[in-house]
Amino acid sequence: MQGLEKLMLEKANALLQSGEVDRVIGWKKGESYYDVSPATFTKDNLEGFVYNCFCGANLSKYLVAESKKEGKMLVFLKPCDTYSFNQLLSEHRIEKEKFYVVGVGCNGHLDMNKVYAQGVEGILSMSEDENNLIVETVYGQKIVEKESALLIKCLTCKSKEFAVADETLVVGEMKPANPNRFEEVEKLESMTEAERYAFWKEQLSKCIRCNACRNACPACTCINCVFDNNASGISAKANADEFEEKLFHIIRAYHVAGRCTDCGECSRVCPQNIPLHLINRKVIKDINENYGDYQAGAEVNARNPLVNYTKADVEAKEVVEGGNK
Amino acid sequence: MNNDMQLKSLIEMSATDVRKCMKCGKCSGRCPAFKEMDIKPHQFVTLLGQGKVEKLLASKAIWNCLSCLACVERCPRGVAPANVIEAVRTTVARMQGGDGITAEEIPAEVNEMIPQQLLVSAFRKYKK
Amino acid sequence: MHRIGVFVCHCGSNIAATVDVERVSNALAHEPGVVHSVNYQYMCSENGQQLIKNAIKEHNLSGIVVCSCSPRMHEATFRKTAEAAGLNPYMVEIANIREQCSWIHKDVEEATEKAIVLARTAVAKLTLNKPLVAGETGVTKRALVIGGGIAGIQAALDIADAGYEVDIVEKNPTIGGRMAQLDKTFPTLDCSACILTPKMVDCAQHEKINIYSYSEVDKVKGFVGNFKVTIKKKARYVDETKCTGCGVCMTNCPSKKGLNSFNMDLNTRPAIYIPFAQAIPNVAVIDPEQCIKLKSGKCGLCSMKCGANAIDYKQQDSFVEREYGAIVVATGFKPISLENFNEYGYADNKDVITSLELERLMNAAGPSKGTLVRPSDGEHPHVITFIQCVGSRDVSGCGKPYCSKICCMYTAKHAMLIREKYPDTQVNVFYIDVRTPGKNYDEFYRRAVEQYGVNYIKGMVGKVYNENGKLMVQGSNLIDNEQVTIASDLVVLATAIEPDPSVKDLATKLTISIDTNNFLTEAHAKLKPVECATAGVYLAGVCQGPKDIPETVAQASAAASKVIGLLAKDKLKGNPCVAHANEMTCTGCSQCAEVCPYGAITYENKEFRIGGGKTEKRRVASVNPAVCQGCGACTVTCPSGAMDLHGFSSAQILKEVEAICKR
Amino acid sequence: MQEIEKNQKKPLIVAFCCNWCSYAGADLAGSSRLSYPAEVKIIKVPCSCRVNPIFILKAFQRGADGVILCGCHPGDCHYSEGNYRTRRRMGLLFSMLNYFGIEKERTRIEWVSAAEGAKFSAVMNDFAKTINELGENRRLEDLRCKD
Amino acid sequence: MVFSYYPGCTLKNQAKDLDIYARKSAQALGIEIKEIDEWQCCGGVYTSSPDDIAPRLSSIRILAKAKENGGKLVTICSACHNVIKRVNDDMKNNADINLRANNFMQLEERYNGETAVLHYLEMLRDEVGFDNIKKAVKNPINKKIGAYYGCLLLRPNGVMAFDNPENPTIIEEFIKAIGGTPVVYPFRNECCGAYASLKNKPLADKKSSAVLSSAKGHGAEMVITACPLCYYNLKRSGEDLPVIYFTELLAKALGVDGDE
Repeated sequence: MQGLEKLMLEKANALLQSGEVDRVIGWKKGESYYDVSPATFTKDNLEGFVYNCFCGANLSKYLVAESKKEGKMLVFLKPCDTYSFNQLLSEHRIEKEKFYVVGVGCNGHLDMNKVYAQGVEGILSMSEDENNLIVETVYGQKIVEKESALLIKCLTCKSKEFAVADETLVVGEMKPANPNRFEEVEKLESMTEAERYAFWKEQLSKCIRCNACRNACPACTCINCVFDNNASGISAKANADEFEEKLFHIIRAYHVAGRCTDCGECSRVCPQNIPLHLINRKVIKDINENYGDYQAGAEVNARNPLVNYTKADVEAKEVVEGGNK
Repeated sequence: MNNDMQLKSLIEMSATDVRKCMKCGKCSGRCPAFKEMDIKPHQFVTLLGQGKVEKLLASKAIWNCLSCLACVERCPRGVAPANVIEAVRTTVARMQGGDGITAEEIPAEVNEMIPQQLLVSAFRKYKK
Repeated sequence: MHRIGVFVCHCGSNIAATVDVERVSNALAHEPGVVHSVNYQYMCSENGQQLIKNAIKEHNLSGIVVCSCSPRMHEATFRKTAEAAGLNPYMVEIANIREQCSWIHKDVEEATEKAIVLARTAVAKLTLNKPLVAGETGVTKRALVIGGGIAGIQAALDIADAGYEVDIVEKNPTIGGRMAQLDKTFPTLDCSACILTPKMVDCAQHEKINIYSYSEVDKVKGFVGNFKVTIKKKARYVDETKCTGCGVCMTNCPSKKGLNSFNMDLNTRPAIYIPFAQAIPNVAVIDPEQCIKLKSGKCGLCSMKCGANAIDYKQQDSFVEREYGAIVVATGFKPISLENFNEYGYADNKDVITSLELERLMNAAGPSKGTLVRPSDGEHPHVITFIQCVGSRDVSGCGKPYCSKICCMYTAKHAMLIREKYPDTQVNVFYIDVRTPGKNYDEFYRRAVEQYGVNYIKGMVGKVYNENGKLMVQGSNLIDNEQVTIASDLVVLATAIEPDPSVKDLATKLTISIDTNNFLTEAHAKLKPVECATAGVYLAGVCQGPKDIPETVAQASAAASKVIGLLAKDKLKGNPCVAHANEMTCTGCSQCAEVCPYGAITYENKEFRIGGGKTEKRRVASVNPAVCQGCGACTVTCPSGAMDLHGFSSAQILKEVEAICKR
Repeated sequence: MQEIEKNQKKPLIVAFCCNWCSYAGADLAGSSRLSYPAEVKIIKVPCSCRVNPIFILKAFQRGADGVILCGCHPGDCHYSEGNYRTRRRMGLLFSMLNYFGIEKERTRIEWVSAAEGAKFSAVMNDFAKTINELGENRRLEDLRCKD
Repeated sequence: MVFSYYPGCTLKNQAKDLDIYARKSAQALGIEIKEIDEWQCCGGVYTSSPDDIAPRLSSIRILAKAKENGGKLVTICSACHNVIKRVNDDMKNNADINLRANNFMQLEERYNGETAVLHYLEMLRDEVGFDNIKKAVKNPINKKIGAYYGCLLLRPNGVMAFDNPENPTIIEEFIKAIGGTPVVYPFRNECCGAYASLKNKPLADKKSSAVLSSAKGHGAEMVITACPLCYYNLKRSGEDLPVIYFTELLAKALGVDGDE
């Protein structure tokens, strides 16, 4: 990873120096190794630039705001992030001319909670090699296998292709994507209605309506979200009760249907660990099975299956019965 | 069984909607045993519609209907006259002494060619 | 502050018998926002409307709810009433307590409760209504008539005579339609050609009428007053402007095996042909399936012999786009296929024919030059048996559930004509019922029996089979309670008719609806028999339902008068219930434009103030209200809720949902 | 009908009908006196494609036991293609609702033309019967927003 | 290809030929027809009365067995085919009959009409293909042959779905495949007199001779049938036109009619 970080830093420096770009968006080091957050850098200030196994955040959404600014920006996108970038292009939320896209290789990023869960305490410092995270603790060195602490979204990685990139920086071979990302959805589908209901009731009752999912979602870029708009008839001033959460997640899933690239940010940022991605992924699976395979963001200006139709489309009943038990 | 109950049972056993009949007579126009029927196929439908149970049960045509279903096949209204005939026949056969055929009648009739199916079916059809 | 008036109609006893109207008006009086609530016997009557007008003025009402029949009946009436009293017509809501309540429920308690809920729902919606003003659009002063049969011809002539331009689109090489194939017409026995061909000639010569023969409607866009129609002119391989109709090509064509569809395939015709002597336009056409030149490249005889140099083997389909203010659909009918009726032996016996085939056999211009002969051997038939209701009134799935209406009369006509011309012929008619309502119709049928001695047998035929060269017709004689078998020489099937199959596609293009039998649906069975639910489209002839020539002509003239009335207007009021985008929340994502079927949504970059004296440019949607038809597809696609629909806003519908679900 | 009356609480059914076909079909059912249960309440929309999933969710939230959408037959839409869009949207929405455990019988789409009064009545009778057999929308009850 | 096979009582007695030649021909065509073990009577006649469950039970047993063994059941005797196919349709589409029959039978697995019931002729047409039969023919039957369908294969068409009930062609296609010339005559779907031959012989004779004279009148040299009852009635009608089971002719054409 260090090798890649070095290449990225060199690229950023070079492009800034040459005036090709005015700004850079990447990740910045915080208090500790795992405390990284998206940040912008300029020519004179590249301090704290980092790319390590905790840089799982999708930078695409930040570009909606950046696109409005003057000048050109260098953006580092992991394969899965590039789909979001394309989708935003399709929806006219960003302009391609404003960005220089460098695709960076990825072998999955880590969830610090999963590291803690392995009994890692009293952390002093960290480093990593290809397969392991090496943690120096007050109790001595601990080795955490990266495979064992991957983010949910990385466990079911959908693609290692760069949907868009002006150039790419990859060190070594990227591990292949997971072809079975619908497994968990299928498991839910095979349950009875009552079991599924119980599952979601339990999961969604954890929701505290913090809006983290909405704020992180690259498809949620409305100026004024319907949930904040009194005229919409569904705005939620406060959490009146449980249903509001269900309503929120159903409507949110519907609003991003056909536009969701399955980037998994919703689940990554959820403080309550609700598997929100399973809702969006169900819609993607239904679309694939009933209206033909479709990956949002794979191509710019591809027609979203929800604004498309064919005369031979199956009836709604068959969609319901085709997937769910 | 009184008349009403018998009528109800006949309607149920017929499993066909006699009110759909438009009295075109196509069933009787097609019937291959027409001349042997004292009550004609279209009349079975009409009589059931009118609730004339006694007249139906007194019919001799039930023993001459060939069950060829030609009347059912071409009815433009989706009515099944043969079902009505069979309902009447079954009802009669189920009554005391109502058998249309008895074992005693058979021996003289059997020749060496007669197929088993004919015997089985005839007894199923004509006897309790 | 809302000041809503509620008006509950008794509709005589139609509503009041099952709905306690008093209770409804009392209950509604207590609804928030309602300041006036009454009931009355007939709200749509002069007095009822006056009552509404007075109440609007007296109580200074901001909107009214009328609880009455379906809005499809009287919404327009009450909107006019409101407007007359100075209220915006879109501040009117109708609670449908007749069709959706009193007529389908028997229990007074239940019906009254439901009526109250429906009225409350209307009030709830009305609280969010906004006054709307309809835009105006111009009217293209030209009409399109689809189908060049007697219906299309009559409609076109009437419209053209009123001074408007008319285009006729006919899919066949000539106009004339089914009527051109008939020999005589009932109930007066006029020669069909004698009364039809002068009208065809009138069409050809009328300066306001333009005929697109051998053409089809390809695409239809636009709306009432402003239709844009693409017409496909099929390649006929003959230059219409040059062909003189001399017929030399026909006599010289070596390919003569193609079936003559004008003669119901009873004989053949050359690959290049003019359908019949009086065809309009009198121009030849090449059947590409039969033409040796088009199929193999060899031949070219017609081109060599054509003095006018009109043959063009390279001709392609071409397209023209024309604008129209109104459209008349007159696509006519065809006899049904008899594949499900093999008990009549049509497939196996040449001498079992349909009535339309008989028309050609009896026609002087037909394949037998008007001499009635058996198709099998050319002999004169001595016993002819007609079978009525072949495929009509059939709910078994083999035929059509409806009565084809014309068969009783034309069978009587055929029977009569045959007895008249060949008195030695025995004519039998198997019938279920003889249906002859109409002026001089029953008299006509009785003449067949009384004057001409036609043998009518009440009963249906079970089987027709060939025995030693005779057609044995076995059927019921219900009057005698007998089964009869009539040895016949010719059997004629009064075959059911159905709408021309082209109507299905056309209905989709015109967005008009068809019923389960593929007949086009009129706007109202009794009161709007020639209009469609889609404004500006009118119906004439059998495409709307079975009818004979007098009825068809009457309906065609009726459709024409509707078209003339429409074209006489300079401006049409549009529908104000159209979509609109909220620029403040629109993100410019373009999803709405992708679902708009009319292309009514465009995007522009606009400057917006974003506070602190700054502005930003944003891409936002805007709707062209003249083009938008108000379907609402965009409103659902819009993720940000920026797109909404006047008259059916999301907030209004949600309010209705809440009102219904309030327990 | 009798069965329905056995239940203490009558089910509540919201039917969204497009103006051009299904609403006219409902009118025809009315003028032909073809009855269907009073718990069916109709909301008129210009086209089935005007029905936002939010409307359906709101209905359930407010206590509806079944929601049915009626539109023109595919190919016959007054706006050419609205019902095709409805078919996709609702296919995905209904599937998602069922994925959350809401009984699939509670949501339905039917195509009813202006000429199909008998079908309209039959569909509503059947849907009401289904919803009645299913009983109250208990699965969503504790999720309801009580006013 | 393996099919469950239901011969029925008559094919074990009076109509042995129908059965034997069917087996030989199937073997020659590379199809395995496996007789259902411990089969019982099909019920003899179908009862159109929905209140009567008992006559349907034996057919259901046959169908349920076939379901266990691949789900495709082949029959030959027209009567058995008619009864079994119609009972199967009841089990598929009549919820009431289905419920009562299943409750009564207590099968290990409920039977809901899953088995596909094929007539031997349908098997030849749809599974083997008449083209393939044509190729397998060794001794073409060079004769004018009338197909006699009778009633039970064709009617009621809504359930039997065997062929166009007023203009069937499957046996004609079969005749062509084995090298014969089909003779289409109007009485090929008229009744032979059926059960009347027990009670009202003159009626049965009249109907049978009408069929045969119609065939003869249209030039047939022989008539083939799939039904033992029709065969019986036609044979004794007194007309001098040969009546043969279709399987016998098939075996002849395939050259497998001799004793091995």
